[in-house]
Parts: sequence; C-alpha cells; structure tokens
Amino acid sequence: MTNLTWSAGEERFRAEARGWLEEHLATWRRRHGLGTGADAQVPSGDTREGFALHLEWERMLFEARWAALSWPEAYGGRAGSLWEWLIFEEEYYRAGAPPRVTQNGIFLLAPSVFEFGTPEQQQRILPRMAAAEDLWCQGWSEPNAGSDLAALTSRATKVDGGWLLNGQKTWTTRGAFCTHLFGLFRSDPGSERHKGLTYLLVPLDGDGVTVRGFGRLDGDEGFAEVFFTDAFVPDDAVLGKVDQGWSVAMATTGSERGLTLRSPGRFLATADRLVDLYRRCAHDGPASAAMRDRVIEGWMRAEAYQLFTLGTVTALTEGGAVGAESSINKIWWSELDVALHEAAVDLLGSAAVVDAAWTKAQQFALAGPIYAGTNEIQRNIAAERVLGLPRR
Amino acid sequence: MTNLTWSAGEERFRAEARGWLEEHLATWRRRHGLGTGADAQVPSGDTREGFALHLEWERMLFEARWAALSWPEAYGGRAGSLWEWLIFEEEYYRAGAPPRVTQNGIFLLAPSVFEFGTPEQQQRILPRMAAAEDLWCQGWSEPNAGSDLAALTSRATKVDGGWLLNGQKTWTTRGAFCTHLFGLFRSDPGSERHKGLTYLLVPLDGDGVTVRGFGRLDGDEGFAEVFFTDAFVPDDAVLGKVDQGWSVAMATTGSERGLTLRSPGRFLATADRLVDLYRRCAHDGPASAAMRDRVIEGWMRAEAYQLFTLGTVTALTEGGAVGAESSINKIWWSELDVALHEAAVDLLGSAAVVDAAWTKAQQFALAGPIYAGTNEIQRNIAAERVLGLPRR
Amino acid sequence: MRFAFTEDQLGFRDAVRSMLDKECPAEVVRAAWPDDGTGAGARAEPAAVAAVWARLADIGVLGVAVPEAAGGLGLAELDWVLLAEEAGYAAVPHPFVETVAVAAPLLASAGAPTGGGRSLAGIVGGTVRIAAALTPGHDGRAVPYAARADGVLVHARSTGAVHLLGPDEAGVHSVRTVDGAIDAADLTDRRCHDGNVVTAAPALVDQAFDRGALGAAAQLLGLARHMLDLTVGYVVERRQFGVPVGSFQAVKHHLADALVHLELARPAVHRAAYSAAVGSPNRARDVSMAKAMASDAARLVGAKALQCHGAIGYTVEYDLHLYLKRAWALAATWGTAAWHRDRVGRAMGI
Amino acid sequence: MRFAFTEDQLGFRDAVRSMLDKECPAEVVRAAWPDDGTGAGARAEPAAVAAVWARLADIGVLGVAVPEAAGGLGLAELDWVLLAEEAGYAAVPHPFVETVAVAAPLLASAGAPTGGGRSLAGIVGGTVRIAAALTPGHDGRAVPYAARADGVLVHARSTGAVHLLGPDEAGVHSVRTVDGAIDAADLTDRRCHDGNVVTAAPALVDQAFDRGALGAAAQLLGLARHMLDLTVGYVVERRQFGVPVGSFQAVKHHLADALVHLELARPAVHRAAYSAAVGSPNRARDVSMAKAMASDAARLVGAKALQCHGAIGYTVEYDLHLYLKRAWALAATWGTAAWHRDRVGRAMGI
Repeated sequence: MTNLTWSAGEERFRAEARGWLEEHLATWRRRHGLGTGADAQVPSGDTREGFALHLEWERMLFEARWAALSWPEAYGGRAGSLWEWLIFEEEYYRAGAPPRVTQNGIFLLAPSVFEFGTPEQQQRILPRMAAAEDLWCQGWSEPNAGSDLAALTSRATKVDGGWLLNGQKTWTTRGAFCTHLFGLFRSDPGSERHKGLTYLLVPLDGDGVTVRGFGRLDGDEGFAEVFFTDAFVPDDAVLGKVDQGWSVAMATTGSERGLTLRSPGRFLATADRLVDLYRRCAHDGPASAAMRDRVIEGWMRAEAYQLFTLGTVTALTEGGAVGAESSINKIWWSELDVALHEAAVDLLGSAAVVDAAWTKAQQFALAGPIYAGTNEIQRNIAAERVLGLPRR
Repeated sequence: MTNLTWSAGEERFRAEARGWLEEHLATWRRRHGLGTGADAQVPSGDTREGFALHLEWERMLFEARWAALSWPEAYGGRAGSLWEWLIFEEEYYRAGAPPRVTQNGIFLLAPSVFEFGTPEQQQRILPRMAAAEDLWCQGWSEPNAGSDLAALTSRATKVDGGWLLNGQKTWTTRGAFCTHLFGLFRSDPGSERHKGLTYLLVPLDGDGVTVRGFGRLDGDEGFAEVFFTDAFVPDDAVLGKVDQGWSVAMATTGSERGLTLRSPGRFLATADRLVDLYRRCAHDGPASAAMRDRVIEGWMRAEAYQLFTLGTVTALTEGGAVGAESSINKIWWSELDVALHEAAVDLLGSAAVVDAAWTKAQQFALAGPIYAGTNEIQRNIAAERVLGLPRR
Repeated sequence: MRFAFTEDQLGFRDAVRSMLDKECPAEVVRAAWPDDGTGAGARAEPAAVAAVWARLADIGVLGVAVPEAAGGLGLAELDWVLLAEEAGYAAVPHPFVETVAVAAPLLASAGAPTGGGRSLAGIVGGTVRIAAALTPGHDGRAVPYAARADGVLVHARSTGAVHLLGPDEAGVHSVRTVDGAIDAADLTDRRCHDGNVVTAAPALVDQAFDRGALGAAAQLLGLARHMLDLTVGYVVERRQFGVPVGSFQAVKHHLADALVHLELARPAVHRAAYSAAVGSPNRARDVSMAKAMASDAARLVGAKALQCHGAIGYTVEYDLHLYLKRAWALAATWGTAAWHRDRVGRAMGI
Repeated sequence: MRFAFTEDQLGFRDAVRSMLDKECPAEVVRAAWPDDGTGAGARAEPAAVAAVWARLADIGVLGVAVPEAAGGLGLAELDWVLLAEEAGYAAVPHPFVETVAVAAPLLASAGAPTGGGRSLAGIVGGTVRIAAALTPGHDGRAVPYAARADGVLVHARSTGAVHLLGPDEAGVHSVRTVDGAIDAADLTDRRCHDGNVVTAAPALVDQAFDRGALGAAAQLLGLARHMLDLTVGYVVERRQFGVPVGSFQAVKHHLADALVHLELARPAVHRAAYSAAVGSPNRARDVSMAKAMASDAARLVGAKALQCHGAIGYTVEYDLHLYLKRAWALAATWGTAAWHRDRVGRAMGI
C-alpha cells in the first residue's frame, strides 16, 4: 500500500535530529558570534576562514553520529535507513545548517569505497572521513577533460611498491583546503579513452603535489588546480583494480547525480524560504501577482522532487537500483535550484545587487547545470539510455 | 536621422488602404452572409469550400491593385515601396482580412521570377499570378526530403523540347486547390545533394500529374501530395539555369524566412486582439494577474518584431540585403505566434475546447516552428552563419 | 513510508492496459470523430467505439468506485488513478473519469435519486454514461461528452448544489470542438430543481470536483506518455541527412525535456490520489498541484512531440493529433494550470 | 520613416568603442574591484580606473547631454544611447549613465544649484561623478557608485522632489555587492531640504528616471553583446570529444537563442531613445518596454554564456563574470523587468 506517513520510530528520529540541530547550531553559532536564526551570518565553508569553522561543525556532527548516519556504526555512522537519511537532510536544511564541506568524501567517494575497497581500505579511510580528519576532494576534471572526462591525460607510472603521478587536475572543489584527493589517472600509457585508467586515492601533503586555489564566480576560493610531479603513492592507493578505474568512477558519478548529491530537503527548505521572502517583499499589484505564480510554481517543483525521491527510495528499499534515470534527477534539481533563486532575486529587486545570502546562493545555484556532468550531457544520457534514441 | 513617423503621402496611402479594406471586406462578407466585424465567420481558404470564396476576395484585391502592390504596374501592382507594403499589411490584418491564399506565389515564387525569370516568363507568369488566375503552390518537400531538402529524388529527364517529370512531392500547402506548382527536380541523374537540380514551373492539370489533398492538424484539407508519372513540361518551364536550381530555390526560401512571409502587421493585430481578449476574460485575482504579465510580454514581442522589421526595411531601402539574419526573423515570429495564441487559449480556459477562431489560429500557429525550415534548422543557420560557429 | 502501488493495483492497471491496447487503438479514437473530421456534435456511435465502453464494463472497471453493495468494487482514488492514466493513454473517447471517478462515488455517497436509467447499476453495467461540469464558475458551455451522455452533473452557482440533469433537462446543444472525439455540448437551459439535486453538502461537492481534476491529471499523464512513445518511435525510424533524426542533439534534448517533465508530474498525481484516498486535509492543494503539473507537462510533451515529428505530425492522417487534442481539452477543463496554481497558493496562505 | 542612426552617431559610437577597447579592457574592470575580490566598498581608485573617466572627458563624451552653452555637446537620447551601449560593453566601472545621461541634462533643465564641485562644468570636465537612486519606491539601499560619487540624486518619497545630496548629506555606508566594481552604498541618512532640491516638477522627475532606465537598457545590450562575443570565441576554440564544443547542436541552439533575444531587444531600446528624444507621449511605455526586454535578454544571454563556458566561466580568473555581474546589477536596478512590464500594461490601459 502507498503510505505517505512516517512511522513512530521515524518521527522520533526526526524529533531527535531537530532537537539536536537546534541546540548545537545555536551553540556553534554563539561560540563564534555568528548571530542566530535567519540572521545568522556564517562564512562560507569554501573560503579559507570559513573552512576551519565548518570543520568544527562537521566534528560536532560526527561526535553525535550524524555525519554519515547511514554508515555502519563501526565506521562512525548509526546504520540509518535511507528514509532516516532523507529525514535528517530535511531537518538539516530546514534548520539552516551549513552546506557540508565533507560532502564529496562522504557522498561521492564513500559509496565507491564501500563497493570496491578492500576491508583494509575501508577501515583506513572511512572512519577518518566521517570524523572530518581526512578531507577529500574529487580530481576528475583536467584542463582539457571536462565534459569529455575520458580525454584525461594525468599519468600514473608503475614503480616498485606504488605509482608515480604526473599531470594536472582542475576545478577541484575545496581542493585548497582538503587533505586528500580521489581521481582517475592513466595507468596504461598505450591506452585511449575509457580504458587503462586507474582510480587512485592521493594525499595532498606529499612530495610532488602542489595545490593552487582560485576563485569561483560567487567569490569563494572554492576551486583548486592540483599539479603532480613524480608524486608517489603506494599500491594500496588503488581503489578497485588497476586499469579498471572508469567503472569505479562511473559508480561514483552515478551517486553524485543520483540520490545522494542533492537531497530534496535542501530544495524544500529553499522553497519555504522563498515563500517567506514573497510574503515579506510582495506589495499589492500586478507585478507581484505575477511573481506569486512563479513562487507557487517553484514550491510545487521542490515538492515534486521530494515525491519523486520518495518513489526512488521506495524502489531502492525494495531491491531496485538507480540507473540512467539519475540524469532526470540531476536536470530537475539543478534547474529547480536556478528557478527558485532567480525568483528570489526578482523579488529582491534592487536589493539583489547586495552580496548577501540569497544572491550568494543564487550564484551557487547557477553552477548546478554545469557541475556533476553538464545538463547537456545529462540530456544526452536521458535521451539515449532512458528513451533509447540512437547515439549516432 | 531616425524618424519613426510616416510621411503625409504614406498616411494618405494608409487611409486609402483602410477605407478600401473596410468597405470591400464588408461587401464581400455581406454578399456571402459571413457576418461582420469580430463576429465574421469566414471559412478557411485552405478548405475546398472556402477556397472559391477566397479567390473572389483575392480578385477584388487585384482589381484595386492591392494584390501585389509592390510590383510594377505592368504586372498588376502599383510599384509601391516596402514601406507601403508594410502599411498595407498592418491595415490588412488590423481589418481582420483573411490570410492570402495566393501567398506562396506572390511572396515566395515571384521574387525568384523577378530575379531569375526571362522577360517572357515574367510576362507570362506574373500578371496571371497577381490576378489569382494561376494559383501557385510550392513543391519542395518529398516524403524523404523534409528538413533535408537536398535529399530530394523527384526526377526531370531531358526529352525533346522539354522534360519528363517523375516522383512525388508532399506537404504541398493548398496543393489540392492550386493550378501550378514550383519546385526542384533532379535533372542530372548522376548528381548528389545540392547539385544537378533544376527549378521547374509545373501546371497541375497536365497528363501524368495526380494531386491528393489531405488534412492538416487544424482540420483543413490544407496539404497535398503530388505524384508525377512522365509528366511533360516544356523547356520554358525552367526558372534560371538547368542544374542550377538550388541557388534559385535558396533565393526563394530566403524570401520566405525573411521579410515577406510574415509581416509584423499580422502579429500586431493578433497581439491587439489578445489584449482585447484579456480585457474581456480577465477577472480580478492572482491567476489573471499572472496572465496579464504574459499578455503584456506578448504585446511587447510583437512590437519588437515590428521595430526589428523597420530596421530591416531601412537597411534594404538604403541598399542593404537580408542574409542569414532572416533566420532570426523566422525563429522570432514563429515563437511569438505560438506564445500569443497559447496565452489566448489559457485566457479562454474551458472555452478553449471549442473549435473557434482563436483555437483554430492556435493550431495554425503551432505549424510556424515547423514550416519554412524548422526552427532547429534556423538555429543551426543563425549559429553557423551569423555567429560563425563551426559546421562540424 | 511507501510510495508505490500494490501488486493488485499494478495488475489491474496491466489488465486495463492490454485490453485498451487491443480494443482502443488509434483507429477507434478516430472512429469517434464525426465523419467530416471537424468535431461537429452527436451522431450514431460507431460499434467499435461503443465496444470500448462495454469491455470496460466487462472487466469491472466501470464499477471500480461503486460500493460493493451496489455491485461495484468499492475502491478508492489510489485504485483508479492508474486506470485513468491508461484511459488517457488510449484516449478513450468516453466520459470515463466523469462517470467512473466522479459520478459513481458521488451518487453512492449522496444517496441521491439515481433512477431513470441513471442508476449505479447502470454505471457498473455500462449502460449509463455521465458528463460533468463541476469546475467552479463553469458556465455550462462546451461540456465534454454532454452531447451523448445519459446525464450531466452540473454545479448550480446560486445554491452551490450539484444536480444530475437528463439530456432533456440540460438544453443540450452540440458544439464543434478541437478534439472531435469528445462530443461536447453547450447546456443552454439547465433546469436544476429539488427533483434532480444530488447533494448540496459542500464537502461532497468539493470532493467530486477534486476527483474530476485528479482523474483529468491522471489522463494527462497517460496522454503525455503516449505522445512521447509515438515520438520516440518516429525519430528512431525517420532519417534525414543520412541519419535517424533522433540522433540529432536538438531532438534528444527536446525529448529529454519532455521525459523529465512527465516523470516529475507523475508522483504529484499519485500523491494527490493518496491524499484523496486517505482524506488528507491537504487534498485540495495536492489535487491542484497534480492538475497544474500534469497539464503543463502534457502540453510541453505535446509541443515537443509535434516539433520532433515535423510536418507529418501536423496531418490528421497521422495519429499524434488525436492524443494532442485530447491533452489540450483536458488541460483546459477541470481548471487550467494557472487556476490550480492559484488554489495551491491559497492553500499555502499566500 | 527611417529607423537607423546617422553617420555622425555611428562615428561617435565607433570612436568611443575603440577608445574603451583600449582603455577599459577586462583588466581595468577587474582593477575596480576591491582587493579581496568580494566587492566590499570604497577605497582609493586605481589609476587605470580613473583614466577611463578622464579619457571619456577628453573625447567629449561626458558632456554629450550638457547644453552647448555650458560647454557640452547639447545632444539628446538618440545621440548617447549608442555610447551607453558601448559603456555597457566595456562594463565601464563608473556611474556613466547616472552622470552623463541623467544628472547632466536634469541639472541643466532644472537650473538647480550645482555648485560645490557638482557643477555641469565639473561633469563635462570629468571631475564630478554622480550616482542616482530615482526608481520609484527606492529605499536608498545599495545605490551603485554612491560610495565614491561626488553627489547622489535621490527621490524624496514624501514630496516627489529630486535632491542632489553630497556624500556628507546622504549618510553613505559602503555595502558589499555581487558586482564588486560598482562601489554601492546604503544612504542611511538622507538629508533632503530646500537647499539641495533639484526639481519638484513631475515632468522633469519622470524624465530623469526614464533616461536612467533607458541608459541601463542600453548598457544591458552592450553587456549582452560582450558576453555573446566572449562565448562565441570560447566555444570555437575549446575542444571536447575531438571537436570544438561550438560544433555541438546544443551549444549552437543556446547561442542562437541568445542572439535572437539580443537582436530583438536592440530595436526596442533604440525606439525608446527616439521616443525620449522627440518627447513622444509614449515615452514611458517605450522606455519600460526597452528596459524589460533588455533586462531579460541580458539575463538570458548571460545564462547561456555561462552554461556554454562550463566550469571556466564559473571562475573569477576568467573575465565572463565581470560582465555577467554587471548585467545582473543593471537588470535589478532602474526597475526590474516585471516592474516595467507592469508599467507598459498601465500605459496600454490594462
């Protein structure tokens, strides 16, 4: 039967999460003089100043076992269900808690470590990741390999006991502040395209690794270039099999586009804040009535994303899998996020020139149709793999 | 200097056109019991019943030298300027006069006859075209040559004194009611793509020509298939040079997409009727305020098309030419027309299920992004020839 | 929490789907159009068209929302929403939602006079079809199926009551409609009186309207899916420039957009069915969200389908227009998308 | 009827274009940003930034709308609209429109007190820059350039008069803005009094606002063109999957859309300049249409430009963001697109 209510246990879980978040967010903000509630001014975690502050918050999450709640307890989680994860995400964004600076490790790398890692790797990597001791950034893109990831040229050369890395990665989110990088390197020098790549786990503090941060559109030093010059990593830095990195990476990009990158809670919270903004900004008059229609439309789209996700989680819970449909997901949430923020900017009118929470978030939203596989690529995938149109 | 006023002479021309149209439309409608003003119910010219009625109207236009007003007097025109043509079109649609069933001859074929025809051809073809004695349809598309026009396979085989035609044309607008067809045939049997095609002028009443009308989405028998089986046309049916038909045809499709196919007057009139409809349908309330915003936007887009055209005509008048920019034109007016009619349908609400003037026009508007070169093709052209993006 | 249908619900859906696939292909929808192809009013119903309704009765679909005591299956919105989607997919040329999802449960719960050939048994047995004009503010013009229905539910603006009028009481005048298969009529002389009142209870009146809007939304999903299927089939086969037109990125992106909007409207419709079935206080809001999203999705899918077909989609000889015009009719009735968004906004307090 | 500029107007435009091309490349716009790159308020103006204004003075642009008697060129909207477009193209980091197109002719026609370093001669000579907050309902927050302007025009809500305040009379407080080059400030303590009133004549007040909105619209056209140029240049060079990304149909169609919207917004802006220059009764309507269309076109072009660039466009090291953020600032000020559409509707009587 369809049942869109939460169980008593889930409601208790929600209450616990809500209570904890309220209390600890207040503590954290108070400790650093960040203000309270809607007026809280939290420096971005994608800046050097903000990152340390956010690490402290991440460690508070870890202490209470919220950081990676769906993981086994042995790795620092609480073996929560996907439903509990959804509930926590709703409460997290509803409370106005900050975006997770540990996200790329916990939501993108970890699923691959669970699937492809050795027990030794899992034990070595996951607890420190959950505890925000190791901070992971992704190293996919290169200057000439963006949408065309298979064109990458960074090399891993086999040497005794490990690999020597050479080449350059770029657009590495939070790379300037992280401790480790995961990414693909060409391990078979004669290989082309998707073949002969190896998925490697690389500390950023080693010899031969240079990281240069640079600024994103929204003003944060959120990107980095990472240069490798004969940087050594040992054999146990390989995730999965040598030369088989593409399939490991695709599993990760699947998670990225699919469920775990952007939970509905994030957009539900944005939509609710947009409705509040409308209430505050709207004057009577035709122009604002046209805005009202857009605000309602945005709210409905966020709600639809929540419902779509409930269906996906039901299917996963009952043994299904997420495949190419994750492209549908990515297109929807990224364009929803743009629409919600553009409506907010239009409501703000001339106040939208100010660099403040809504405008900063609007700029971040604009990256959504680009990162994690551009929406052009996603539309190709949806058309080819879901609808079966010819690849050409 | 910029001067957006009409001269005294142009204003007299407008007054004359307005007066004539008002009087003669009333006469014509009264004679056939078609009702008056906004309530007039004129059968579509793209139906068998309607076509005869429209021919009568076209001949009234011709008698008064409005039918092809920019042509020399010798061919039935009044040597009017492009400005006068624009003014007449504005008055024509403002008065609610019916779409021209002679359009494809006068606006698509005639420019090519003026440019490529021999004096004999001009004398033979143009006056009868203006008088609506010969009625021309276009024969470009074939079942396997739509957007890909150069894939056409209808053949013209050289014989003594002329050509034998074999093959099939389709999507021929008003083909079932017209007397002549203009189109491209493959005259060099060894040729491929754009080469070896000849532009021919073909009577539809000859031996070996079969025309089958079929229904359009809007319910009218507006399309036809034309089959050729050893149909003979004499040598003087060739427009331009043998095997050089592509360049003649491109000149014609240029006119089609460019200025002459869709004058701004048509959309200004639709926009004004939309504003009237809004006044009649709008109730107070937020939903209608959202509609108001769309109505205003539609009106502005129609106005912008008018202004864009004034710039084009100024340039043409001062010796310029219209090139690939005509793709910009085609994209704009076709999408404008859809937007205006969709707004009307939304204003009508449940009344939009009725087959009436607005809904019929809405269905016709939907063809705009398809005919005269799909908007996908137009966007390719705009990107490649105006912006210079690589063809691949 | 579980957002999925039961095996039984899916099994019933599959049975209806395969029956309609056989009994209601495009030729049958086309047969429901008047001979002149222009949608002009009532005339004798072709046998193949009548047979669709009879087969729906045979497999029990018409009584899905009739209480078991009256010979039906006694099921609720979550049970029939998938069937309405299938009726939409097939563009069933009958007042399916009006009769099965609106009239049947309304007559059952109102306990209203349903004699004179308009009984619940008649609905279950397939001898009674009922049209409806229940959208707030509806002026009785162009009511789909009213030209050949056995009765029509109308909302009396002055009293707020719903009446069931026979054709003789409604002043039925056929009108030409864009979708020629819906046999619409203007109700020019609605004689509402105590004798034909069904209910004046606002809760029942609102519930009936919401069921109609939900059913329309479900049909729109089905229609959108059908148009997308037709288009995918066409662009894979049709070649231009030496390749299938479906290999052009512009075509791919049009259809990916269509897919995305369809897939995200679907859960909104299914949630609305749930809210209606469990009597949620959010029923009106959820139904309105469903109808708004389904209307917009179906119109977008239809526009993309037409564009990706090109000229062939613009002919009446090809089937696309049958589904496209039904989608337009359903988007325009039971409240437009803008009207429903406004209703969502009111429910949200803005 | 003639809808084209004169040779003189085009020649002046070309002169300004080539000067700005040299004097105001992206590096200079970037230099106008605060060192921390986050747009936080006023500090010493870099020499290259100041030089742009000086060069504009040198070639007579600053006095374009100042009467000849006061040392200017005495020209009108049709003469400066193309120059404003060029200032937009270059993203000139100065209150160009506010000073040249709004303040100068307003001060000239109002005959108001313009001493204290805020004289017409100062404008012509390049020593005076003036910011403006004249949008109806403006609350004095985040006024572009107010942090380093020599004066700021404000509209006093209670009287409807326009006042010219010195920095000391306006309570200037720098604010961080998305576009770091516009040095905006909140005016927290506006001391409007008879001594600094410019005019209370509604016709002059309205005209000043319309000139600002028109100038903003023209700048938006220029910015859109610049973003399109940058993007075309990038997608022709950048290769992925073995081909230039500009050869992908999706990229072509994004940029064709951008082109179409830009090309159709342009005549709307030029017509508004004409209506303003000839004192047309439709001036307000035409200016609002221009600002609405230019704002929407620039935002659309900006979105397409960013998407077609991909990640590189999302960095502050690449130049696109300089123009994108200016476009956002101009779309948000002098009335949003929705506000202007409403004004068009009122002029149309709906």
